[in-house]
Amino acid sequence: MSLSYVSLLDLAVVVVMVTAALTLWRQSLAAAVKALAVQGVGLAAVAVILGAHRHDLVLVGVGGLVLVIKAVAAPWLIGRVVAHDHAAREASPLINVPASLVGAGVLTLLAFAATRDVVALVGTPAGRLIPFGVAIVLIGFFSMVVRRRAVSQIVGLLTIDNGIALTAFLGTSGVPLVVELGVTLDVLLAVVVLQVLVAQLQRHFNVHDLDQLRDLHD
Amino acid sequence: MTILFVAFLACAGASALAGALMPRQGRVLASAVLLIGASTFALVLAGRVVSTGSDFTWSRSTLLPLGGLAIRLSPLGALFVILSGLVAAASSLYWIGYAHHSLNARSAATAFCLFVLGLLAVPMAGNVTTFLFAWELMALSSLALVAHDHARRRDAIAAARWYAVMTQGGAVAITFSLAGLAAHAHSTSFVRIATGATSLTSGAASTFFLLALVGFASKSGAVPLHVWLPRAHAEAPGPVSALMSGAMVNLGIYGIILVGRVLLHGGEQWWWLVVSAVGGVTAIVGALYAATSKDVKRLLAYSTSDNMGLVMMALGASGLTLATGHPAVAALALVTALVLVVNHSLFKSTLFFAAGSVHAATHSRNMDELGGLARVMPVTALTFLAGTLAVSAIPPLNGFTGEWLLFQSLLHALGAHGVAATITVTLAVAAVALTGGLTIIAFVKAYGITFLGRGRSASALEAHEAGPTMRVAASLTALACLVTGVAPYAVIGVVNRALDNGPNSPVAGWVTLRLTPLTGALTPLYLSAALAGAVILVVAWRALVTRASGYARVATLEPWGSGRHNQTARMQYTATSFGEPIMRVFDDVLRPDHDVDVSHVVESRYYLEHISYRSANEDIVERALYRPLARSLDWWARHTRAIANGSVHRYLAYGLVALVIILVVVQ
Amino acid sequence: MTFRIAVGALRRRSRDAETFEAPSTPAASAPSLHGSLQIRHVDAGSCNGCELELASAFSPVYDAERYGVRLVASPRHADALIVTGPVTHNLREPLLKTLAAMPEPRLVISLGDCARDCGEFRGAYGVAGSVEEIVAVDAHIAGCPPRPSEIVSVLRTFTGQ
Amino acid sequence: MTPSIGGGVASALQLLWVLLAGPLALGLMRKVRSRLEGREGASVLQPLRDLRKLSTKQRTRPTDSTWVFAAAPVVLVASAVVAAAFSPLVTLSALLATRVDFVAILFVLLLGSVSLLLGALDTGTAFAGMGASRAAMVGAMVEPALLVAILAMSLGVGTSNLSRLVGVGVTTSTLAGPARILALVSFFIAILAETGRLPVDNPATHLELTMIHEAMVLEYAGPDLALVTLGESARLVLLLGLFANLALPWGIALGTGALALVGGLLAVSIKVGLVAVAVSVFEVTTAKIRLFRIPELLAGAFLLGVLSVISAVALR
Amino acid sequence: MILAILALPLLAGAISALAPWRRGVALLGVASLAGVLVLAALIARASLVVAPSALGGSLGADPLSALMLLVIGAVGLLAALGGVRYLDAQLERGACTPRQASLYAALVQGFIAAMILTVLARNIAVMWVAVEATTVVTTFLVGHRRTRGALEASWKYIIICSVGIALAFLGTMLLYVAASHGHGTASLDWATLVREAPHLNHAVVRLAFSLIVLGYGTKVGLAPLHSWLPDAHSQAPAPVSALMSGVLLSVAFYALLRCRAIAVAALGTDFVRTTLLISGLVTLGVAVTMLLRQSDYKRMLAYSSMEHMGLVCLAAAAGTPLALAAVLLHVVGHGLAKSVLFLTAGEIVEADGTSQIAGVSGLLVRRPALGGLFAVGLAALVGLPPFSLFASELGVVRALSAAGLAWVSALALAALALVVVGLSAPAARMLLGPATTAPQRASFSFSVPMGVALGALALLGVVAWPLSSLIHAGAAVAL
Repeated sequence: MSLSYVSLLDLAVVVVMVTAALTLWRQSLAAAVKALAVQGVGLAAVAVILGAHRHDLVLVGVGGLVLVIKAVAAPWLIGRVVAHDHAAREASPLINVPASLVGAGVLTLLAFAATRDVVALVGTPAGRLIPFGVAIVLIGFFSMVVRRRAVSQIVGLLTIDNGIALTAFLGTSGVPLVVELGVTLDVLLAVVVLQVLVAQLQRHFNVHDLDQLRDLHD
Repeated sequence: MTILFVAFLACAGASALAGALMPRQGRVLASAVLLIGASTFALVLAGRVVSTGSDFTWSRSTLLPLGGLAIRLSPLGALFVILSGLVAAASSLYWIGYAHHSLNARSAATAFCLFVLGLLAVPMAGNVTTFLFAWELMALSSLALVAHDHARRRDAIAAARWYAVMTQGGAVAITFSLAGLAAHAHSTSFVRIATGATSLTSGAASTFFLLALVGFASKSGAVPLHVWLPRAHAEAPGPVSALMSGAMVNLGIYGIILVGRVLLHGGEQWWWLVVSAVGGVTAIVGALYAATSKDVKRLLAYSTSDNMGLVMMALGASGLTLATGHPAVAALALVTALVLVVNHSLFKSTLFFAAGSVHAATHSRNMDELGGLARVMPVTALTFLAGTLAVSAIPPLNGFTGEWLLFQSLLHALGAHGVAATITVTLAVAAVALTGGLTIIAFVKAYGITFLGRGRSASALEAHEAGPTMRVAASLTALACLVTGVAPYAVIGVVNRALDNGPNSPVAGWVTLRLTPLTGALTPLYLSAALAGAVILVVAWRALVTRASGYARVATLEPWGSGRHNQTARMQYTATSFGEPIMRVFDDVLRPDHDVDVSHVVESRYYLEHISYRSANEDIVERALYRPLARSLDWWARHTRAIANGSVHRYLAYGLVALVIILVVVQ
Repeated sequence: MTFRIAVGALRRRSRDAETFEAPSTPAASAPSLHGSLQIRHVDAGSCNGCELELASAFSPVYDAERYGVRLVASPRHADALIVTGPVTHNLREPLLKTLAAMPEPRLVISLGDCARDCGEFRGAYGVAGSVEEIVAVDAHIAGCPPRPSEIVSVLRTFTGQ
Repeated sequence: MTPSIGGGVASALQLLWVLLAGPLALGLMRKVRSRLEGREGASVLQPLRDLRKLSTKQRTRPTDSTWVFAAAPVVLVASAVVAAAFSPLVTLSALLATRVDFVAILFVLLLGSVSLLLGALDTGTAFAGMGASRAAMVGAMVEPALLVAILAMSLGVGTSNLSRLVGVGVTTSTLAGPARILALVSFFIAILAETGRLPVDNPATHLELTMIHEAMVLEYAGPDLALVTLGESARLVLLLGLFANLALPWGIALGTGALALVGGLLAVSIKVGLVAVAVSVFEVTTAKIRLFRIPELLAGAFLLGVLSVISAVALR
Repeated sequence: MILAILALPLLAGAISALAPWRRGVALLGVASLAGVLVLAALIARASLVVAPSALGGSLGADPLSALMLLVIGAVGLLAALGGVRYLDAQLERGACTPRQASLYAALVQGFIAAMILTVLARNIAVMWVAVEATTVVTTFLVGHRRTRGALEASWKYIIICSVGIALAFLGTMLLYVAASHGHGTASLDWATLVREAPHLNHAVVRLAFSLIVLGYGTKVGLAPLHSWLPDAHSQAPAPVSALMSGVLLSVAFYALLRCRAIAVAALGTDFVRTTLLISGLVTLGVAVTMLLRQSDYKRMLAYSSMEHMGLVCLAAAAGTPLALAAVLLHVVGHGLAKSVLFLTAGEIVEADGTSQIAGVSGLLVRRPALGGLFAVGLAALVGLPPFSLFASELGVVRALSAAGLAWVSALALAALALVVVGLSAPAARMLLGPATTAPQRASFSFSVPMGVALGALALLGVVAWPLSSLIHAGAAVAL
């Protein structure tokens, strides 16, 4: 039981990690959104597995909430934007894909190095996976820096958020529900707002590439 | 005494309110009368402090958040309150008349009242918070007044900018110094700071002193921090210039004494060498630019710098001799410094009153366009003449005693051993002397070109005498110059009390000033009487021979112009030409820009169509120091624009880099 | 070397006073000058012959200064105005102005024949007239040009030395 | 020391002496100059004759002048005689001798200079303005040299009181230290410049453009001109007298006895006469320097003063 | 009371959103903010005795929170008054539809509510949620004018702030991780955390606090994630800029202060001090640099906000009672001054049609009221008396010197001097000089409230009593 719990948990976390890497890897925006959906599923799985392991129904419920919001609602919202976009590709990121992936690797190593104390403090099988959460945060951040498309940045932002959620799930015995609800709601609202903004930018000002948005500067 | 203080505060506050709320009609009159009241209360309060020799204290912790309001008027501070009060009362009186020309708007009236309040409050402050509050209030309100003429004069805008930046820079230095001292003493009270300062390390004390010096000396117009002063004092409206030059600059000196002598107990020898050297350079630079200036108020402003330089030399000599163990000389030099301050206040406010009247009457400050005003503005001219003689240290006006005391101080300070001291003091004497000569050039020019001869422009010819209150204010201060010149002990006595010199005053005597225990004596009273007697005798002789000659009437003849056909007023020497020899002598220092533009007639090179001559005499310090500084700041600002180049990726990258650094470092 | 020249100069003397006429009694109208005469010179259009002689009169040889006469720069300082040459149109006004600029009592002395009757230049287009025709003259020194000694003797009549 | 009758007599004597000796010194100097130029020259008494004549003439004033123009000659003379009355010329015990010092005398004289400058500017003519401008410049350059020289002399004695400065040479024979000699040379150059003598200014020039001092007084006539001349000459003998007494104090009266006063009078007259002759000889052998070389000359005088101060401190 | 102050704007917001647009909706907003201000005053009074709380202690107002409520209420009221004018102008010009006007009114109320929740929340995660909510709510406000620039600013705003605030959440979660494995009960309650702090794992708290400084620092406007600030402030409608600059930054800083207290309790002062010093100094440096040669006056005001936040950050680094009292006084003063300045700047833009400094001149003559308000506001902003920013800046400097950080106070003072260098040119350019058009009076509905605000600011700088005890009590809480 415990072995399968650990391996299931490992599997779910690896899914989240790999999808995070995928968002950096694939140039197609549609693919990135799909990866995000899968990531949401993975995250939900982590919550459910942990909840089941700790007999914490609230956590299982949170998993469900995550599934709905992050695996379904958010990707759907972003997907709508992508669908309207004719050339939905990240054609030329600021740093090319191989270099980005190397960068992501370095950041992952950094995450492992940086979270040694946290891992040591937590000391549970789940806790040992915390570095992945931090790594995902870094990768998401990194993709926001190097990707030119608005949608890519939204994906990156959600990736960061997922990374933090992962860290929270793994590191604590469950965040209070009210907090979790609030956080999730915030994320959803943020995605809605971002989606509306992207739509407006595309429709009214024909802005697709974020580097077109450089009117405000000193 | 509390009642006096409260009455002072109430009057000052009421005057500001009157300025802010009253309708145009009677606004200035009400404000000015209330200000005169406030000044009077402050004067009486300060007078009682000086006469009793005990501090007046008043504090409220509920006022001024985080620091509390604390008033502690010491006899020394009281001397400065008296000065500020006298100048403020005279300026307010002057303002009533001046307001017919300008300076009558709501904002200006309020600022004027707040300025006076600040001037009177600074020397009353008993803790750091109160001091800086009053100091900055003074700066802010005077800034508003300097910018007063902005809609008409571009120079006023430049002046306001320079003033804003320099005064804030100075305030920052002072704040650092006082905050540091307060932190060391665990109290903002000056009394506690003075006790606590004995345990300061030499380095810390020196740092605090030098920074305070930067701030205070800048307020007093010390080179190289003076560049704002000739602009601001010149651009400010008449009564404000008088307040700035007659009262505000004094507070810089007060600050140096407060920090250097009261809070830090005299400190080290080299501090005062620095003060002396700065004073010497200031005096010479100020006098040079005064001598070559053609704007009468700018000239007066540079002369303010010059005089503050002399004060600093005396202060330096005092500190120097105190540190080397010659308390008698130190006491004499300190008295000298304060006497110089008092004298300067009196004659400089007179001069600025008169110059303000000229400006109001002719709308010009360019002496090249003035002339002959003594005939149309006789009272103003007479007051300016009194100021001229006083600032030139000519007996029987008050500047003479100051100069004499300064010479005595420096002479006796040479007794202080040490090569550095000897050289500094010798150079100081030379600086004093050179400054004296240049001052005479400057003021003979100022009076001669502006008031004597014939009018050089229509505005000068159409000028009218200033209003009655303006004349009275200028006459009162001019009279004060004469009285304190004939009976300098009126000033020295107060200074002695303010310094708590006790029975062994370094200089005393109503009829004859005697130095004790040093040797030296002067009797301005008898000298003045002798001069007056001699003048009467000579006039009588002239009247006698004139009667005997049979030509009772003085023939009024056209000025001798070598018989040329048409001799015009424009052929007179101008301010520019009057100062030209000095400009040439000091060419290497002043580095003026000359621009001669000659165009010939087509037919022959020997005939000229017209010649235009321009000369700009920009402050060398401004050019050599501040221009490059401004350029480098500008360079920095231009090359850092890329920080915010508009790219959201770059912005996010800043965060990522910071995050990575955190992850790497925080382990 | 300059000093040696100076010492040499000490031995030289001006021409003896006896070679000139003794001072005659001054003109009746002349004011008492107490032995002091300051002169302002105006060249109203002279050929410069008179100027040379006038300069000679103050040279070390004739040395009019020893009798209390001095040339001055400002008419305000002068007791007498010496005018040379016929008065040209251009200098008519300056002449009048110079005279007007002198304090009372003042003398006008015309020097040379041209000053009296315009001499060679009478009727020339640039000439306004003789000095007498322009201003009242108190004394005249004749000659074309007058000798320095004559100039000195006339001046001596005014200083009384 | 309270003002005494003897002191009063002495002061009156000194006052009259400068008024009389001034014109005579001018005459003497002109005489010497004439003789050196190979001329007979005017009588030594000629300046007195000039003054007498001027006093009988009309006064004039330029059209737009004010009272300043008329007051300037009066103040010039008054300042000179006041300075003379309280200086140690004939005796060390003149009125107020202990209460008036070198600096005070200097500034009293300055009153005269300034009033003359203002009087010049009041005429409204180009020449007078030019003269005032140049005179002011020279004055500004002279003052440092003068004051430093005074400082140097005062250092050795510990006071700037003139009677003490002169008296220290009489009572002790420690007169001619290097400091004092340097200071006196500096002082002498300053006097030449201050009184408008060659090589700084040519008092006999007729050309307005080369004038310094003369240009300022071009507008004065009659009694006013007499006052100007009187004042100028009084200043000259006062300064020469001070120089002479500082350099060679012997013969000056210590008290105010009649005999002592007569002796002092003779002594100072002889000394000033000698110095005046010396100045005159010097003037003949030198040319006027260009206006803008004057600062160099005075800077030299100033340097001597500084050297003097340093040697005074170093040798103390 | 606690619930009322939270419910009031929420209710007003709901009404605004649902009811059809009429002018009363905007006035409702004013009424709601006036209510908030009154309630805040009542809460402040109560908090000095016993901190009022609600919902079983999950919401509560200690003096620190109460002070922030006052700031929110005061600045909010000014902004609501400005909002009425803004919407009037927009509707009149046809630049926005009634629907958008309603949305604006509702979002402003939501914004206020979110900020109130931030300061009332006792749970630091809830506090975080509320801060994040302000971001989401204000995005549309920033982009309300729907110009390309406004949308660009909104985008940068939400992206950068979301990332930053996410990092703060990571930090908060790490704190929670540390708390979960400490000695006591795992809790996100602030008071509990402070109490338990000495037992927390140092390494984790260090990491957490660093992330929190970086994260909340984003919303405070601290470098390096500050770049949204000038863009958003310059593009947002003036009342929104006023709210954001006047209170949002301070509210975010309040969150930082709360976390600082935990970190100090856990780690002692050294690490916290270093972190905040670096942050504050870099921010000051950037702000001052960008203030020199600034060409847009709204951006100028924005950078000035950064400068003030940097200063406040340095004071927090000093962390003495005097320093924290100065921080709180400064927050109040800056809120008032900056909101007046932004609202005035909005009026200037409205009048002259440009936010370029070069495009405005002679304001003091042309529009004496506007120019005067702007001038006085700037004077207050650079820390001149009698305005309270003088007292607080002096307090900061004194506290830094007393904390042995004299070099920091020297740098801070140098920065303040340079700020004057930077501000003097635009001020002279815009305010001074001859008038190009005839003088115009400003409407009383604008100048009176602004004048009152500046008057209050001056009063605060002279008379300590209305806020003094609250400030000192608040400082004691934050210690």
